[in-house]
Amino acid sequence: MPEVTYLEAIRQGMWEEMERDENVFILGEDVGAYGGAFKVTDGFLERFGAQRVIDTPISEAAIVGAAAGAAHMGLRPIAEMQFIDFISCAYDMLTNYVATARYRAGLPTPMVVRGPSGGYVRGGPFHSQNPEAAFLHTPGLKIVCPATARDAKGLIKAAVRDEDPVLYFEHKYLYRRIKEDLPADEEILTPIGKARLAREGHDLTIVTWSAMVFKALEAAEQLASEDGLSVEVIDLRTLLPMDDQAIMASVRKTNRVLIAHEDTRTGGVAGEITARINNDAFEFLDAPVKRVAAHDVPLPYAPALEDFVLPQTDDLVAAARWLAAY
Amino acid sequence: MPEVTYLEAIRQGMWEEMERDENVFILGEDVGAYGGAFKVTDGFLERFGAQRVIDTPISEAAIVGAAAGAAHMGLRPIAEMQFIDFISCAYDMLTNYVATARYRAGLPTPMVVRGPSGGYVRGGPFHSQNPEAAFLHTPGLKIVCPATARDAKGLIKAAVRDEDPVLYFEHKYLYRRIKEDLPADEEILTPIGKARLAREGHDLTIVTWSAMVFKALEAAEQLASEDGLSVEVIDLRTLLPMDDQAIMASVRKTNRVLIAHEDTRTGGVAGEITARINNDAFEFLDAPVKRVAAHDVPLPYAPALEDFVLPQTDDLVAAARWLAAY
Amino acid sequence: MASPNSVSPPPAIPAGLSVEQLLDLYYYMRLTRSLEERLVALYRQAKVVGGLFRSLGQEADAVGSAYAIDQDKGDILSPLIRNLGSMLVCGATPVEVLRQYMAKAESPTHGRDLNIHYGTPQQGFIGQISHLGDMVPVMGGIALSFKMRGEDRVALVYVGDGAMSTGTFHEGINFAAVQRLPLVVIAENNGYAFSTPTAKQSAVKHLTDKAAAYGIPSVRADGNDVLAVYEVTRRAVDRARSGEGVTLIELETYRRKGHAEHDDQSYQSAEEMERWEADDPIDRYIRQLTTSGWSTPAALADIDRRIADELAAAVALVEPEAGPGAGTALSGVCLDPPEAEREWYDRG
Amino acid sequence: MASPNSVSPPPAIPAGLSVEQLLDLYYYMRLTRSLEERLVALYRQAKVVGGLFRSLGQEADAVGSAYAIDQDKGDILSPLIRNLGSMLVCGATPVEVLRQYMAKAESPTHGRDLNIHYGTPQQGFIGQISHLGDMVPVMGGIALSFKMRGEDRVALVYVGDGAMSTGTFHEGINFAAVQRLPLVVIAENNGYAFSTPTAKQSAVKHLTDKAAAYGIPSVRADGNDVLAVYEVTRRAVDRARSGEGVTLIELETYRRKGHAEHDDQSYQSAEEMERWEADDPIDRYIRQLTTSGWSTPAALADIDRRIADELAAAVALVEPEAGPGAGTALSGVCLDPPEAEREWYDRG
Ligand SMILES: Cc1ncc(C[n+]2csc(CCOP(=O)(O)OP(=O)(O)O)c2C)c(N)n1
Ligand SMILES: Cc1ncc(C[n+]2csc(CCOP(=O)(O)OP(=O)(O)O)c2C)c(N)n1
Ligand SMILES: [Mg+2]
Ligand SMILES: [Mg+2]
Repeated sequence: MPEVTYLEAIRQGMWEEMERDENVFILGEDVGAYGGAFKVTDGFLERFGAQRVIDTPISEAAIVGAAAGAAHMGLRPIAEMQFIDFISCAYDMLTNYVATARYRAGLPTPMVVRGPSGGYVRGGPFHSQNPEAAFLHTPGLKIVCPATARDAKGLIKAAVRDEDPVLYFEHKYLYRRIKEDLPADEEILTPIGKARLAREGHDLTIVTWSAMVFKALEAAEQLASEDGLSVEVIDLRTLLPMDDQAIMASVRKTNRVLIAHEDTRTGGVAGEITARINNDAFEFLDAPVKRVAAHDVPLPYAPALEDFVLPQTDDLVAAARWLAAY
Repeated sequence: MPEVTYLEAIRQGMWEEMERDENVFILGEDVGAYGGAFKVTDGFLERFGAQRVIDTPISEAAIVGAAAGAAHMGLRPIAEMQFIDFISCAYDMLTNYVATARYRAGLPTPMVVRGPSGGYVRGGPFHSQNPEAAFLHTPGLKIVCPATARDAKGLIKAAVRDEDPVLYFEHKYLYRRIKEDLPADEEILTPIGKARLAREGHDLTIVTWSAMVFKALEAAEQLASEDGLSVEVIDLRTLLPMDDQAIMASVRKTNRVLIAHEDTRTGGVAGEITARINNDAFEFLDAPVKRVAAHDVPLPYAPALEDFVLPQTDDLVAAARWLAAY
Repeated sequence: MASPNSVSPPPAIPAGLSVEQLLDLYYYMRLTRSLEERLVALYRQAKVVGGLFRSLGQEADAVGSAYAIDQDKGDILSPLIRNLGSMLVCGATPVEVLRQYMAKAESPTHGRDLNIHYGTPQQGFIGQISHLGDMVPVMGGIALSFKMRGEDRVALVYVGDGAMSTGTFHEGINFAAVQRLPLVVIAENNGYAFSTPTAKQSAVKHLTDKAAAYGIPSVRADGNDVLAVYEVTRRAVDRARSGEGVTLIELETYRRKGHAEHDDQSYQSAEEMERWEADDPIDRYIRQLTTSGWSTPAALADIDRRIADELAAAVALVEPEAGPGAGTALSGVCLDPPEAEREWYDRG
Repeated sequence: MASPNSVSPPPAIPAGLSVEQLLDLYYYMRLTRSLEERLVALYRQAKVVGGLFRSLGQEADAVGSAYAIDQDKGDILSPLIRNLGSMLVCGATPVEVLRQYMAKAESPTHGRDLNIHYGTPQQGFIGQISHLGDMVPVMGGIALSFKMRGEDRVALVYVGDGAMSTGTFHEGINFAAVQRLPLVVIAENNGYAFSTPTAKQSAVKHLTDKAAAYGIPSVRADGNDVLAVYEVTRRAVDRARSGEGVTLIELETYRRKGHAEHDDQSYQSAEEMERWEADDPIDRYIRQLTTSGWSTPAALADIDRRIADELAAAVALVEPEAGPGAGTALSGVCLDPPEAEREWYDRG
């Protein structure tokens, strides 16, 4: 089986969908001639032509708005944000227009907005953001955050086929660092709304997603060998709608939960998960639900600062030890 | 003492600050000649002149951006969003430019963005929003949500004097429905970051803010007379920074918490509060932290639908009974 | 040589219109006004849920422009709050509009979004949202779909003098211009954005000055002259259909009522109001129709009666209808899941 | 009559500049280029944190325009990523810039925001953020403060050909125009926005065409001619100072390096690159200075040496410096509280 990077998996997923369905098209800044700032759409212009791979002006609101209009007409746009940080410029369009269209006016809006998110790359406050929390309280949107190459492919394909708008937040730290054997002849589709059990365990659960999954797995490994702790790792994959069942099943088993995310703590997605666990599985908690997240500051680029502000494997280990000892 | 409405209290607060400090000025759509869509700035143009009461084009990002630039220079702008729903058009400017200015570049940005928020007025999906959650995960912003006329006045004055950007979300349902005796000669300043004990109790705590405070008080009254329950109501007043101490003190006392907010449940502010309680006062919980919030849909305007989607006093009573019986 | 007593034949009808079409235009303008007047009465009786927005004095702008698109070809427009007339031309019915304003269960949005915020591509018009400017990129996307599929269709979007100050207007029209999309943009210059006069929105002399920024042609017309409006729009629609891209049209008109029904209009001068009242687009059109001989007062009165009957029937039908049931609020946020979760404390 | 053998005196210096000022302009252009070249070397040695952005070929644009504001009067500008030269003119030092690019503790942002993203009103330039267009309304606000206080000051903001497509550019320039603020807007047309040619950003022929949309005057100049740049900017600054409002200036130039150092520029043709290389703004200015007799090769070589020494000293000073300590990351998000909370699991 060919080794495929996370980035190549996204590329393949979009490519296959564009081959399968002529309604699928791509629009964004520098996605055509240049193949995207990270080369995720490299070769697409040559294969699919300028009608289906559209280089746009620097206009995120127009990119998203035009995608929505096209989606109403039955097309399947994939809109790229050059860095996901720029999705904030389309915040109004996404939350007010796109998310509400079906509900308020019966307008189906099947579209994907994707782009590189996340830190650990010395990108500073404007090239490292994790915008999940910004859209979590918007009914009508779906949010996916793949961690593996397999899911990167499976979720972009599922997102393109979904009948509703999907925000697809890929992690740029993983682009070329993650490699997996992916069968060339299998059609990979990862269902939206289903978490993945990334590691089984019985002492403690880490609920997380995206790049943080790998830190959780590292921490689990270290905790197993150094502390004899059996840590379960849940890779949520989809944040909206959230897979409550998978979370609660693990909580009922381990009775201790750590929620880890890369975004700042206050107002981050972990709060929502904590509330759901309180609601659905409070009786099963032997310890408080705890969070490991970035410190509440804009993300600095100096290595020592970024490393300090963002959660690291050591932080997960320390937090898990505290929780296991509770 | 003169009876003052919630709206008049905001007006007075701004008026006093403009009298006190010539650096304070107002900008927004229709704030001058018309006195604001809700007449909050009625009479300001006549008193303070067109230099300090600026009618702007329909450009929320420019309003907020210009406020920030002026604030860097030592002015104290108060930017009005005609309805707070339109703050989404300035989301990028607020989260990326304004919130980070001091941290990343040492640029002080003392400014206020205020506007009418909230539902219960048949305003539909675009004139009823509660945008607290959208800004809660943005370090660098402060968020205040007054419930009483006294706090409406005290918090707008404190917001104007704060050295950092403050989002001031006033509730349009309260504008003319709330009246209080406010002394004309006392300078009212409500400290940002401090909750208010709206009602003392020992069986159960309702943590809430803004218009929901009154529903919580109604529910508490009903629960006292019908069930003999003693319900404590915490009016948070400020959401960012959050008054953890006040919340935890109440949780330690009552051991049962209901968090109530008008915004949709998923991704709403209650999640954050739940996580904080888990973190700081888990041992004191005799029951899960529970949420009462709007259903996860855009807000419809038809009365029966709006009433169903938004939390009502009855919902609080039912939830509190459940929690008390837990 | 004709005898001095002979009646001269009516002048040729402009813009290639037939007499039936001329009466169509009259019908839609009058229907718009009469329907709004009905709504005012219902509003005063507190039977309207939410604000009421009038287009008094702007009926020619809305109707004439909408009449210029070709619904048989599948053209689509995006109305604003003053474009009730455009929607009626596209086939919106008084019953739908009354149901919307009265928040009835069978209203197009089932009680979800207010007033005339509704529409789908199938109806020929798209439901606007309140956030001004946002419909410009969206209609660009609809026009993009026409271009990508090689369809013979045109999109038309309205934007107010005030809404042209928004970033989304700029991004949307620029995107459409650079992609040469089949889009017509109609700037409705009615003098005000709420209380703000056009001169405080922008330092331009004419809104058409904005076209230069996007490299597109523009044209200005008297927005109270329904035939002129039809004609300029028709040319822009034809131009779009033939692949020549975006046109910006400015229609000069006046908002004779307040921003919404509650607005006291204190900022509009009596002189200004009177001047524009004297230029009422319907009165003017009646004069044009009757003096030219294209129609007669009696024929127009017939239409008025037809409309009165139609509206009376519509109100009678809609008024007693029920509002939507509370539980219906949860359906259809997404196709899957089909229903939002019921909150745990829900009674019933 | 002068004898045919006598040396004719140097032509009058344009724009009222003195010889010292001419050499100033040379100094800043050369300093910009040499500093960037140093940075490239450091980047290749992996001593730079984050990307490296060049302004090769655009030094005249940055330096000439910044030189036209009056810092003594308190004018303030907002640079973009290609305006290192503007910042140097305003008093930014190579030491500061090196510290920023190498993420040192004593850098202006203390390791928080990258590259040349720094500045305060006191320094005469404002720290930009990445989100394109956002600085336009912000600088409008700074200009508004000048106007409100009756100060004699001017604000200047740069915007790229690409960034002009953003909604914030539109909202910001329109706001400033309608308020007649003392703001100069410089559109740097360097042919590309990342890989996207200007023709794909907008259907206009010239970026100056956009001024009409805001009712403001515009002027276009050769961005590689430092004196021409100085002159047009100076006129716009004077105009702003005298209360006449916003001017849009288009500077035609070319981005000779990639968007950032890693960009392979495959989309730029060799022919185009060569043509613009032949028009290098520094070479051209050297020729102008020496053939006109305003300066001599020796005097310019002196300046080059001075710069080389200055840069060597700066690099020697900055290279060994330490980065910021981890704990410093928590301070100064707000004035109160002065520190963000430490997370509960924090080691140490
Ligand atoms: C982005 C945004 N900001 C503010 C508003 C509030 N608002 C609603 S209508 C209006 C005035 C619109 O004026 P114009 O575009 O000229 O349209 P007109 O009402 O004159 O037809 C304003 C400010 C809004 N709907 N959207
Ligand atoms: C709102 C926004 N969208 C996208 C980007 C990513 N981006 C950074 S620079 C750039 C190109 C800028 O081009 P231009 O404005 O012409 O400036 P130049 O680099 O040519 O000086 C892009 C697309 C951004 N910084 N901000
Ligand atoms: Mg208007
Ligand atoms: Mg450029």
